[in-house]
Amino acid sequence: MTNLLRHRLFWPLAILALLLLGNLAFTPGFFSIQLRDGHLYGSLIDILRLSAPLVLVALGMTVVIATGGIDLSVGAVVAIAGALACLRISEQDNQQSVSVVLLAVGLALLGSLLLGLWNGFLVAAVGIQPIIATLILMVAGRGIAQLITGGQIITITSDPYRLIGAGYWLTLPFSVLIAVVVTAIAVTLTRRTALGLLIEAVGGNPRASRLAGIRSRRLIVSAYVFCGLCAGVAGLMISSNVSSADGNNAGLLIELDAILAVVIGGTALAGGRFSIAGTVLGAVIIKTLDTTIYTIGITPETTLLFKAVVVIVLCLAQSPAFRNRVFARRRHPDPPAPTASAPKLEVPA
Amino acid sequence: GDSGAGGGSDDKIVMGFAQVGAESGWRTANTKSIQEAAKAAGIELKFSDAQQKQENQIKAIRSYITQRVDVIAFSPVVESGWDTVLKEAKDAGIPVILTDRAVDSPDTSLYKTFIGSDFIIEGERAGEWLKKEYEGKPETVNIVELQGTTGAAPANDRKEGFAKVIGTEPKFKVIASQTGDFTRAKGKEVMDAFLKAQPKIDVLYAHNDDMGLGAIEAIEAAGKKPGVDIKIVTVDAVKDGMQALADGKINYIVECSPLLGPQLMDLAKKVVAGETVEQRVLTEETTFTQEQAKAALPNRQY
Amino acid sequence: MIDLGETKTGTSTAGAALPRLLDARRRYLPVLATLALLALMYGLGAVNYEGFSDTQVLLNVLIDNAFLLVVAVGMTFVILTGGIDLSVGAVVALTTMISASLLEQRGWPPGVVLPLVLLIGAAFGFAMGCVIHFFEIQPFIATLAGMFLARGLCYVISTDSIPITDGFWTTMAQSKLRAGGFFVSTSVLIALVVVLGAAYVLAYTRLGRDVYAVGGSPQSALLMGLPVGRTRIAVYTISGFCSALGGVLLSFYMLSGYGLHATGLELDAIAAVVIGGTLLTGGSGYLFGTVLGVLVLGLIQTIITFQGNLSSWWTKIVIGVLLAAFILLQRAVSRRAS
Amino acid sequence: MATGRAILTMTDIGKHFPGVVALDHVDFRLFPGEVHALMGENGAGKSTLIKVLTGVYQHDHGHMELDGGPVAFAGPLAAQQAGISTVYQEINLCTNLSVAENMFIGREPRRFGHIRWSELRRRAADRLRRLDLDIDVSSPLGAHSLAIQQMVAIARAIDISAKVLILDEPTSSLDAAEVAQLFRVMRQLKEEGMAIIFVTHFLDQVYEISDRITVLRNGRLIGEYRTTELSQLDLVGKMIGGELAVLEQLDEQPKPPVAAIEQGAPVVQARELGRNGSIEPYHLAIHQGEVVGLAGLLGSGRTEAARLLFGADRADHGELLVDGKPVVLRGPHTATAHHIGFCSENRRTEGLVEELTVRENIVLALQASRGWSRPIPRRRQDELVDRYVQALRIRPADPELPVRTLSGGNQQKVLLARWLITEPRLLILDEPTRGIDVGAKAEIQRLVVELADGGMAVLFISAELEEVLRLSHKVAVFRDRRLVTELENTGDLDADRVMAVIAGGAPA
Ligand SMILES: Nc1ncnc2c1ncn2[C@@H]1O[C@H](COP(=O)(O)OP(=O)(O)OP(=O)(O)O)[C@@H](O)[C@H]1O
Ligand SMILES: Nc1ncnc2c1ncn2[C@@H]1O[C@H](COP(=O)(O)OP(=O)(O)OP(=O)(O)O)[C@@H](O)[C@H]1O
Ligand SMILES: [Mg+2]
Ligand SMILES: [Mg+2]
Repeated sequence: MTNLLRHRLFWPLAILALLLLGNLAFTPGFFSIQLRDGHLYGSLIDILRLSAPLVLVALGMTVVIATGGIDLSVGAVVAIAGALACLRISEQDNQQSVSVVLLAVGLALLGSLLLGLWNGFLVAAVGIQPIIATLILMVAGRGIAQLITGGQIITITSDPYRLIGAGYWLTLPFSVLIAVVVTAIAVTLTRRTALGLLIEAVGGNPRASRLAGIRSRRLIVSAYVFCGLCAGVAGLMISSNVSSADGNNAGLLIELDAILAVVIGGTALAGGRFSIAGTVLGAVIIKTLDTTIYTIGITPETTLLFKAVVVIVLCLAQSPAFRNRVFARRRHPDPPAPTASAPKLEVPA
Repeated sequence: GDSGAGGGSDDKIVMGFAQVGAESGWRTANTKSIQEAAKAAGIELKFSDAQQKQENQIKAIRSYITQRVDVIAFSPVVESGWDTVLKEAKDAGIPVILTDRAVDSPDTSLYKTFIGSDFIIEGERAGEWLKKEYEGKPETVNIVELQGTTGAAPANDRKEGFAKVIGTEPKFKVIASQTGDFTRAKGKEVMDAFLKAQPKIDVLYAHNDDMGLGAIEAIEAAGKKPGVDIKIVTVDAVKDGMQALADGKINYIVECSPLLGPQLMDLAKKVVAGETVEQRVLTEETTFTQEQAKAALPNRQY
Repeated sequence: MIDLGETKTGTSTAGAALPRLLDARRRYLPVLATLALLALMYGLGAVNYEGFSDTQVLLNVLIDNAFLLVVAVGMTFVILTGGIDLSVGAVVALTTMISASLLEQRGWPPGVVLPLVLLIGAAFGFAMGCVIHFFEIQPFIATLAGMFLARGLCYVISTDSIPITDGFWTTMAQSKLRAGGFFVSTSVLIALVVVLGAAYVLAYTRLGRDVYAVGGSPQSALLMGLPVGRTRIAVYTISGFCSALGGVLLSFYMLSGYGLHATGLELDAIAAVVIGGTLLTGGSGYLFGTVLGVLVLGLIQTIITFQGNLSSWWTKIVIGVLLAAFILLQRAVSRRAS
Repeated sequence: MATGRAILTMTDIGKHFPGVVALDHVDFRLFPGEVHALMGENGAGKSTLIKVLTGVYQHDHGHMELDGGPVAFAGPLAAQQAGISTVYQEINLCTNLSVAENMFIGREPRRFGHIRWSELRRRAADRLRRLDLDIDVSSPLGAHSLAIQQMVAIARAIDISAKVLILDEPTSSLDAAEVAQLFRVMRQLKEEGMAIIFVTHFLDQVYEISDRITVLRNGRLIGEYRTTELSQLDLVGKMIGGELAVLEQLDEQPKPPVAAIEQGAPVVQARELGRNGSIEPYHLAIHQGEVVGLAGLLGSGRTEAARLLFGADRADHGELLVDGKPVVLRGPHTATAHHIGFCSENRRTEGLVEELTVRENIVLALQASRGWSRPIPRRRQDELVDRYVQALRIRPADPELPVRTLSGGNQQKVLLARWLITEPRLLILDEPTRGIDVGAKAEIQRLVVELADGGMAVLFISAELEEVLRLSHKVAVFRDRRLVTELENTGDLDADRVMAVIAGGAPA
């Protein structure tokens, strides 16, 4: 039992369960899943489908954060990828052609890759602080996306393209399948090869890693490239979901959600140890929270308050320091008085 | 008096225009209309984009004052908080024209005129259509509302106007109302949830076409027919929205026209020439039913 | 082998003098480079745009960014300890909102409202500092929750914007300090006083030095017997206070309270601090750098308005490009010199 | 000497960490005017006891009295205010601040709250000069070598006028001269009635300075003894609970003459290798099977010279040859590709990744040289790690613990293990035995000899001259950031002669 309680993912899972149960109280059919038109249909499926793009962006963000960086430009990359693909498709006569869509997707992914490379270059080769290096693309990228769409919404009617974000395959939302596959790739790459270890070392202590002979520059660049690609795929999903590219609003503020997901998942923003499972869980929690807000009828004016409360509760529940302070007080009537100067910093021997 | 027309006043009129941003296709069409109209009218346009920030708009206006343009026009991000900078403009003798949205300053001498739509009226029109549509049917009508960005003026006003009208009949019930941030993606996301949580939805009122279009996707995914199973009324009348209206997926659109460029340039010329103009100029706007949409669609520009 | 043989420890005093000089230069180098580049940018603007060289343009940059400057000062404290404060923009908005609603809807006197909102801001920061310190919650998350909370509170007060017509506020907003045909607003004066005060605190008081120590290494600071907890909580309190003061300045500037005021301000403030050469990991940076950072952002904005023919998207792209150019040059200059 | 009432008593102190009992019913007492040595193997619980005393950790049970009154400190600040001044084992100063500030932060000279900087710098320079250290006090601390940082930490601690002074391995990277200087100051403080707790792994130092010894083993108290009544052999016996004989053996081993080893091309050769402002161009050749020692004073440039060989710093002068062919080191990764290893003196900032486990830290360099795509199979990792956990006696012997929870000495062993498993052709060891207990130190020295016999070239840097002499075939002497001479380690080379060269006497 205590082992279970101490598991990293216990508290996030508990919160998720709580949120879902809360929904059930308001909407009796919340857990029901039906088969409709050959695909699964229900709130839980919705949550998964909505989480898919966020999961992707957060995955990329996890890797970047693990190297000790941060990527603010993911929202812009999301917008650019969607815009590139939709523009390309809208220019073709036959929008239903699979090859047209594949080409457009390839183009968008190539674009995202280059954007990731640019970020990586600024951070690793030039040595600019990640937050400011990616801020550049965050600002300019949004402009580029609008430039591509001409500030309008590009609407397309392409069933193959629709599949990415709104379609179903084997009764499951295709976007969820993509997210699962990318997650599996990320897990394999980081845990089956030595990439995970090297990334954690670089994020944990860059100087020591350099002296251990790790080529951290390449590693960091790859992390940003991966993040760019993930954001690109997410951008395709988001634009495909509504069959249109919105350079202005696609992926707006997704960087905050992604970072939040990473942190809820137990990865420290300072870099080092990371948890992919935690991140996925974090993303699902955030989207569940959104859905909860819509379903239980929180008014838009109080939405943010509700979010704030959930985030605070979530963090406090996860914080060992909080639990120690609260529970310790119960157990020992006379604790070694914790005062302002008694933080439990980890102090090496 | 507008005596101080400094700078390059010899031939061309110089107009400083401080746009809100480019947050939507509607806004982009608005910008384009103004730019094109300026060119056509032979007015030199200094344009700046505030990226949805009032601070930036104020900065831009202040910079136009130091650049001594002949006339300043801008679409206020919000109604409040313009007095200081407008007073500076007045002191510098530069006339100001408001477009698209009003400011709430009690001192109306701060600006010459205001041209634009009235969001409250738009909301009212949507409500009136609904009333007519359900005339004589006594059973309750369950309405869900997709609001614009929380706190944004069009969202506040369209909500208010709509509520005022339908509030007169108790059979209309807004059973869920949530922000969709004026975007398709959010519109779809929220509608998805509404469809699961609400057993019976009769009408969707969306504060703009884009959210309505997103919601249509959600409704279709739920196996329902938009426009039939759920009636949809939206505001804006952008091309995609008109198409959906023509296709019968939307039932009614209240127009909010972004094309106020030509009107604006006319006013600017008059103002600079010292002619008196009306304090409030409404843009020419209408509403669309399915038939009207089919007729209007071929020459819809935005 | 020539042997001077006068040292025991391996360093001669003469040998230490040169490095000392170089060292001092090296330490201020990034800031100096930023200053030089800023001047260069201004020069380019003056050459390219008519009326740009007008001193009032520079003063306008200050007028328009006084509130950002104050907020960035608070952010500098936080970042110097290695933290981050995402709530500043929301606290600014909340301050304008509370001020407006108390003044206009409740009719409270400004003499009460002003101290009250400053107190609320400081208390808000204090609370976040406590959560961060006692419960060991990452600053990013704690202040993100703070951001949601503050914005949420704004909407609870009202989703509309509330105009402020109070006499004191309008006087503050519209009174100008003139000198030789030029003017600045009172906000600029307040902001400069804040900057000077904060610079003094950082350089000449124990709190200031503790901020640097905690940023350098919280563990070491703790083991050196420094009041780590108190310092941490203090910086968030300062940041909260500065945000509230920034909010007051913004409400002077806008004469309104609105829940959507100052959206994204936190990023501007962070960007200003980091462009000014402060390390996000903490422990290194100067307040003067932050002032330069704010000026850089303001000047970029000014150039954009003077350019005057950029479409909305080109505006963004150009901002990005200018920012990139600036940072790359800054980097190149300081690298070349060290 | 210790008479009258104890100034500090700790009774029945217990402290456990998850899975480890670090202190198990330990008693400790300290009298005014004595130097009390706290002895024990790596991981015995010395540092933990100190941290419990100063409030860094809260003890599980037990009781502490300072000056007759019960105390329990909430943190180091409280302990400092109560008159306990401490130098912790890992140097805990802020490298981003200036030397002067590090000495006075928290108690800066002030007037009406205004810090008086010039006064502060003056005082700092003054205090350091008393320790015979003449450095620019306004330079950032991080620009200085570890040894200098250690001196600064000591200077800070002894300047706080306290009742109790705690020094946790203050001498681990100091040279004889600095140690002598430190002892002089300690004696003076003792005269003034201060009580001093002193932790070290150098037995000679214990016998030179201490009045009383407390021995810990595995978190348990073994006993408290008067130094004069406990022989060195007995002390070692009590610490490790057995006999130790490796040390003596090693001394006896005859070394093959340099000429015999230096045949053929050197493995690595530095030709006029130098770097502006840090080390003047130097020549050095290291052959297969050869151990080259570097000797010099604090800050003489040994570390700097070694870093150039590894590409940790970029050389801007001269060239480096590996197997007679010139190579350009573009960074440590090129060096590891040429089978050069470098174990840094600064294990905390340049060595370990504290969050990672012992196993991950050990395999890190090997993995880095193999590249990310060829992970070391888990079984092989466990094998390698187990071998070195055994060989170096890393305690606790659980490779899955985060390395940060290990004691200082054990962390050092982990760092060493990282490089040993890469089996490099040239291994550069910068202060590899820092903070390592007698037993393990002998083990490590034995390993170095073994590896050299097996054909590895070793560059050995240590503040302990005896150690250098015991191991190396050749000693390169540095002074003022310059290689002044190379000495062949034949039978007649002894510490005194090297010292003479270091101090600038006639080259031998
Ligand atoms: N923060 C911690 N978390 C878990 N275990 C710890 C922690 N600090 C110390 N330990 C364990 O406590 C034991 C005692 O460690 P301590 O640092 O006191 O040893 P030490 O006697 O100082 O050794 P050394 O001579 O190597 O410095 C070790 O087994 C160590 O692994
Ligand atoms: N007296 C000094 N004044 C200023 N800087 C010094 C002094 N001594 C050393 N340093 C700096 O310390 C750094 C390390 O010197 P280095 O490590 O080469 O010395 P070392 O011979 O290894 O001695 P140590 O025993 O201190 O490690 C160098 O960067 C040098 O600039
Ligand atoms: Mg220890
Ligand atoms: Mg050294």
